[in-house]
Amino acid sequence: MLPQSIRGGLVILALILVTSSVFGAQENDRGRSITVGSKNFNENYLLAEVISQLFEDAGYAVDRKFGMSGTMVIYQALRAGEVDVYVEYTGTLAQVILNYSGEHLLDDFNRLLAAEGIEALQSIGFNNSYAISLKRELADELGISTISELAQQSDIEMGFSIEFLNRSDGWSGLVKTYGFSQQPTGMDHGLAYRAIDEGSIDVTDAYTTDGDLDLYGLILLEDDLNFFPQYFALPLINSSLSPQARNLIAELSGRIDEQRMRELNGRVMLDGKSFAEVASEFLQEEGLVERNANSSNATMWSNLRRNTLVHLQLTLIALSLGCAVGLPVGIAVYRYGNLSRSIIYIAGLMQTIPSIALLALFIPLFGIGRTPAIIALFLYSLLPILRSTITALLTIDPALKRIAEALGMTRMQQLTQVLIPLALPNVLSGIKTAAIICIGTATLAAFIGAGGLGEPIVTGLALNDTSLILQGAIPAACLAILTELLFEMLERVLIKPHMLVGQLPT
Amino acid sequence: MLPQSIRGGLVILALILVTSSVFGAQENDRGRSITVGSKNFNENYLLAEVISQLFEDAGYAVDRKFGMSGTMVIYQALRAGEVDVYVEYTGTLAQVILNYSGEHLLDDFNRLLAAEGIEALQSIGFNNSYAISLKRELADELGISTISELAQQSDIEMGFSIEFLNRSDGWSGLVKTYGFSQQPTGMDHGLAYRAIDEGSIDVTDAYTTDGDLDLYGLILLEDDLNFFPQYFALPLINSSLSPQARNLIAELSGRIDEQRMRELNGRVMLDGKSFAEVASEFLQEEGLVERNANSSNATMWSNLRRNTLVHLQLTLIALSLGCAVGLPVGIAVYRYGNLSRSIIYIAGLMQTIPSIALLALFIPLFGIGRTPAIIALFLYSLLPILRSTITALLTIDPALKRIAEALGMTRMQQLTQVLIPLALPNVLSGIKTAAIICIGTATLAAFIGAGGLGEPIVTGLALNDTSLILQGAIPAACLAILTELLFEMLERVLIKPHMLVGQLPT
Amino acid sequence: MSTSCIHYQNVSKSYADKTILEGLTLSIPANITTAIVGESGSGKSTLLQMANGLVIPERGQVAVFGSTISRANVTRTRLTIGYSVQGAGLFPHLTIYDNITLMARLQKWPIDDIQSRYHYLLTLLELDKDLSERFPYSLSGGQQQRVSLCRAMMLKPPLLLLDEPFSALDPVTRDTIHQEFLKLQQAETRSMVLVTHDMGEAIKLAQQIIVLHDGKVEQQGSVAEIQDHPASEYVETLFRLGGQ
Amino acid sequence: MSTSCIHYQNVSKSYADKTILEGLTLSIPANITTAIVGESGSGKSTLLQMANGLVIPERGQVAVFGSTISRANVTRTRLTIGYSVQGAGLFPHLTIYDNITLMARLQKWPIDDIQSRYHYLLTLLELDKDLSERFPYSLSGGQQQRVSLCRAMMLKPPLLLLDEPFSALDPVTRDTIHQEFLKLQQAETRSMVLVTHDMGEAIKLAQQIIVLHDGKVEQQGSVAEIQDHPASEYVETLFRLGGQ
Ligand SMILES: Nc1ncnc2c1ncn2[C@@H]1O[C@H](COP(=O)(O)OP(=O)(O)OP(=O)(O)O)[C@@H](O)[C@H]1O
Ligand SMILES: Nc1ncnc2c1ncn2[C@@H]1O[C@H](COP(=O)(O)OP(=O)(O)OP(=O)(O)O)[C@@H](O)[C@H]1O
Ligand SMILES: [Mg+2]
Ligand SMILES: [Mg+2]
Repeated sequence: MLPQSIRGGLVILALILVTSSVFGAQENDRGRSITVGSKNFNENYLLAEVISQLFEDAGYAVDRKFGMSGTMVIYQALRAGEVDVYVEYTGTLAQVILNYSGEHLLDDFNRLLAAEGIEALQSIGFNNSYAISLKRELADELGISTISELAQQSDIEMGFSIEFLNRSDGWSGLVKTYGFSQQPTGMDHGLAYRAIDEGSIDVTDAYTTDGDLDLYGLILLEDDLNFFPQYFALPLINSSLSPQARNLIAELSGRIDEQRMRELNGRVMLDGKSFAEVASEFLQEEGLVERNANSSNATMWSNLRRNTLVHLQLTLIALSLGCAVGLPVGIAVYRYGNLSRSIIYIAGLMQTIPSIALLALFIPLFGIGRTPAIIALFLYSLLPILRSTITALLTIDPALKRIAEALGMTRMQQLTQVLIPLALPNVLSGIKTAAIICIGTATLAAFIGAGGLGEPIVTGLALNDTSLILQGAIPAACLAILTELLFEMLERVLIKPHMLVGQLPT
Repeated sequence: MLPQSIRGGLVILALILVTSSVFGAQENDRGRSITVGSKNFNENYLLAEVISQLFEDAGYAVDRKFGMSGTMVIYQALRAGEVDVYVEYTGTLAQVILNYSGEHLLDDFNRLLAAEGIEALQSIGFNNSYAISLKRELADELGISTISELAQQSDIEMGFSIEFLNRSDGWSGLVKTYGFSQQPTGMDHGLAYRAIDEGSIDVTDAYTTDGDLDLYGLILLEDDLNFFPQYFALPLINSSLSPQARNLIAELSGRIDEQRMRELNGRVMLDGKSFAEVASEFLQEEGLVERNANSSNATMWSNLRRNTLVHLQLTLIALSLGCAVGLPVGIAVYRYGNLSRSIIYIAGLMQTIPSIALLALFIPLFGIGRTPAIIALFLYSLLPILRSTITALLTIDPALKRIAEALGMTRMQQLTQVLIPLALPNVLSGIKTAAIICIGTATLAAFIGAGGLGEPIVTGLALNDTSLILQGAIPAACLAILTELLFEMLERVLIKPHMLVGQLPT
Repeated sequence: MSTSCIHYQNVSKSYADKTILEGLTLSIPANITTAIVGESGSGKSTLLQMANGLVIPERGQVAVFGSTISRANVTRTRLTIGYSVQGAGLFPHLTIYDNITLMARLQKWPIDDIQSRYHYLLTLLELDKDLSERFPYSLSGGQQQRVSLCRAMMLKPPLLLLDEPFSALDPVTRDTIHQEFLKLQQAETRSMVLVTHDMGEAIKLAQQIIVLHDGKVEQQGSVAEIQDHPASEYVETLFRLGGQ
Repeated sequence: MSTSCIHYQNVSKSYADKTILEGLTLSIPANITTAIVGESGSGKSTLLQMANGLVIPERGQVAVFGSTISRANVTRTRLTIGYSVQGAGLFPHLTIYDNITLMARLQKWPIDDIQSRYHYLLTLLELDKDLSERFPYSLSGGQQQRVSLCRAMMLKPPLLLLDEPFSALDPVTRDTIHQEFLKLQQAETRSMVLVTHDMGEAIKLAQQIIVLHDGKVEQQGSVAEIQDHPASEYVETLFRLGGQ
């Protein structure tokens, strides 16, 4: 697998850039359409997918804006109406968004949110807060089930995540509330479970809905002094949402307790299922949608279709532009020689700008979304088309060029009747190369919210979800092969077979 | 400028990926060579550059591994001997690295570090810790200069960064120590200064060495109860470093106080100077290196040369491989027709894999550094070469092919004497396109620590330092134009002018 | 000389160090057939290509039907000139039908006119209708040459420049076509310049003969004049060895 | 017939629906010059190209100097055959010198041998030494044709297949070269097959003549035989119209 740091970098890049599509102007007002947002961690992805499928089942068109980074980003998107609904946690809502320290009462929240045009709905049920976990056997052995009891144990090795150690609602508060005297070690959260498994520590911090608690045979101690703040999951919605839409979301209220959420998270983390699959399973198990064996597949296929169409659209428009500019400019360079040679240099320069940098540089000029993506792709397709056109024209048998002149053809007629048909094989070869480069580079367009097959790839890289990566990579590869075949057909139509043979038929 | 989120994404991607070059096996044992590391924020970059230039002035070859993300990453690199020296902060050293809560005494640190083969040197002088800042006029008006005095003020608007609000050594601790009663608002650190400037808040958190305090006319309040932990900057070195090297670094001990560091940071942040420039200015001002007007330029030029050479090397090797494989395979496909046509499809597939993904996918196979970069570039260069070779061979006048046969040439002779020379113009055009694509894509190689002109681009994107970006982009563009010119010369040598003319001379 | 179809006024042409034609002044009369004969490499093809602007003389001017060839009028002028190139030079990507009718179609001739002219030409040049849809590479040398001639004659140009048009034909086919051409000359007046190495052909088809030698016009005159009073030993040898 | 340089055994060749040759059996004697004459498009070039494996017959076999042509030996066989193609077919990227000497250099001839053979051939074919460094595009039609002939003769092949080698030459040059070829025939025995439309040339250079008509051999015999006893009306017409 990838070293952690690189994977991390890709994750963050992907999420942030995908996120940024929020800022792009996007038309989502087609009929009954709804935009569901999610934060960039598994549980939130899964809940957003559940809501999305619920809406899709009710006939809505759903625009998924998943994986936004940071509470403020997604909250602002909700305020701006770019997201219609997402799942927030009461603790975060109170501290980060509302800067409110009172009790977590829905009505109080809604009073504060009203001015923003936002509404919080009934909690989904579970409380995803910090917790203290240890092996079930150890708990049984020591006979403890609450944190207070743990604080009495002297011979206990504690290992906590750095974050937990540093937060005031983490270790320091815990010490004050429960009077711990043990010295904990700091370690990476991911490593802590393994450390517990190996026996090098006995106790660590956890979230109440961690999907892998069961895997490691861990139980959570009761927070008997109610120290940990509450993080109940609740949907935040745009106040303008229709009653039907609210009712749909309200179907979820109280449906998922910690145990159930742990189990659902586990299906994703441990069983390697996709969010779409688990969401669909959940909705069926709860009887919220018709049992339909293909529903998750259907979502996948519809995503696939949409992504592929967008990808095709990006590529086709860019390639058409590339041809529309590259071919005439190539012809002009051929005709007027060194005068316009600098054009090739410029096209070459464009090619040296790394695609990410180019896309990034375009943002101040063209914003985010399809336009800059298409412009970038167009620039990349230009050079192969331009150059192959020029060379192909230059290498045409000069005797034939002279005859075309001698017959009294105008320059335009020479071009259309003789030069272009004779240059066609080599020009097509350049366009083919440009097309394949476009298909490849278009996957990067997802970074600036242009969609396409890069979307699952980018998300897949972010979540380290190979099946998601393949959902982008395989269709992209198929597109490439299809393009080859298409061009072969085009060649067969446009070019007489004897013009393109290794050996003449004898 | 770029939207914050994208810029942030690029910064993080760049830094993390550049960082990862630490993991790559790199030979840095050429004579007196030293590797200087830095973390990914301005001050640390600047100090690392100061140390680098100090070494270079003393005749060392310096390998800069700048912009590593995260303390653990750079510390591990130091332990592994992949970095010889970097600047750490006592607070971080104690809490994050050593998990040590005693007093910050150099001897204590070194006792703990000894086992790791690491040594901490004397502090550079300044303490970069949290501080509370407000406008000088306001402070004068209220007549306060300590935090205790601030806590007495009731009519004060406080806005703190989210991180500060959440850290135990931030707001919560401050409240406990000083007994604040005011309610602060959370906001982005970058926005807080502007908010103060506009008067919407009065007080915010700051670092004692922030370069833009002066710009906003802010002063720092004295931490009279010594609440904030100390973050003195000190060089951490590999114990195996030679006495001369230690002495060089020791030159810095106590040289920079908070005021001086603020001012140096300001030169980078406010005056838009490069790290190299400011470092060189500083060393000259301190008389640590000979006054030399060109020294910063010299560094820039030597970096430029090195990066350009690496870039050229990557491109040349990849392109040579591309030719070495593409040309014979192209010939084989031409000869054996549909049998090997699938090879084009495969080459096309390679092209559809986004370059970042390809580079990332290569890490488990080929590790990090030049090898995977070259392989990726090679794969990208393959398609244009392959395809142009095939088409060029197919479009040769069949009459000439028959005559070559009729003369009794062997297949090899037909190739070398007739087919290749006649296909050359179009093949060269494909190789040219491949070369330009290589030069462009090679800038991405910096992401996996392969160096080249992508290095300043990536770092520049990360630091939002346009001059740095241009230090990569301009030479890359020049390389592209040079390549064009080179190929034109090559064409002139290899191809008779009458084989490549729009119009025959009459 | 009443009217001339091509008039060369003090024309010079050289390649690198080698002079091909120097200060040549020459009028080719209109409405008759003129044969240009002479040594291989003496500049016959060059002379023809000056008339349709493919070769531009370094000095001097060339006028076709009285108007001097310039960049501005060359394309228009070429439409009035049928040119059959030495070595056929058919467009490899076009069928025989398309090769022959290309210019007529570009000139937007009515399809019926194109068809009838096309079939007339095929018959005239003894070509099989089966060739229509084939491509040039599949034709024999003599067939290609005749297709090239059809292409030159398609637009019924008032001036025909034919560069060794029958060299690849067997005597029987060649004779048949000769007869047709003679009939054609009687039916319609047309200017024709014919480069040939076949002295018999020159005598049979042409009314005037120009003998080119060493970059100069060695002799110009009617067939009888040249046969009866060869101006030099070269002219005499040429016709003797040419079997006439 | 003592030895034959080419033997066609029951050879058939057709393109699509059109049969060019059917069940043709024919021996071309070695060590003499044989002329193949006949209508344009009758299959003369096809016949020549079967001898060097460029055209592969659907049925039947072709043997050169007694050994049947197969994929395995075709490249070797071709080295013993000098082939001059109808329409020159020079390599555009090579100079005249390189075009002519290419195969000798590939065969690693000593440079002195190459040089002397090269200059001998230039003289033989009345070509100027100045052409050496020029490229084919800059040569006149007749010059290109002669260069092609030089290339065919470079390796001193025991068998020469010449497809209308002199068609683009003026009578004077042609006659000079004819004389040289006749001298050559007396100096060294060599098998030569000559496709020509010039009956005078056939009679002058060849000892045997083959008349091809309608995909069949109309007559094969010595020059005298054919002139005195034409087997059919076609043969008679051919020679009459060919001026002989
Ligand atoms: N690829 C092909 N497809 C169809 N017909 C072909 C093809 N190649 C040759 N032919 C036909 O085969 C016949 C014989 O061609 P060939 O070139 O041998 O004639 P030739 O006797 O050399 O004629 P010429 O004197 O005109 O050179 C011609 O009628 C020609 O049209
Ligand atoms: N581009 C060129 N560079 C140098 N010499 C050239 C060029 N083009 C033509 N020539 C020379 O000009 C001369 C005249 O050529 P041209 O083709 O007019 O001869 P021609 O009389 O038609 O000969 P042929 O009967 O062989 O066709 C030839 O000697 C040829 O070598
Ligand atoms: Mg000529
Ligand atoms: Mg032939």
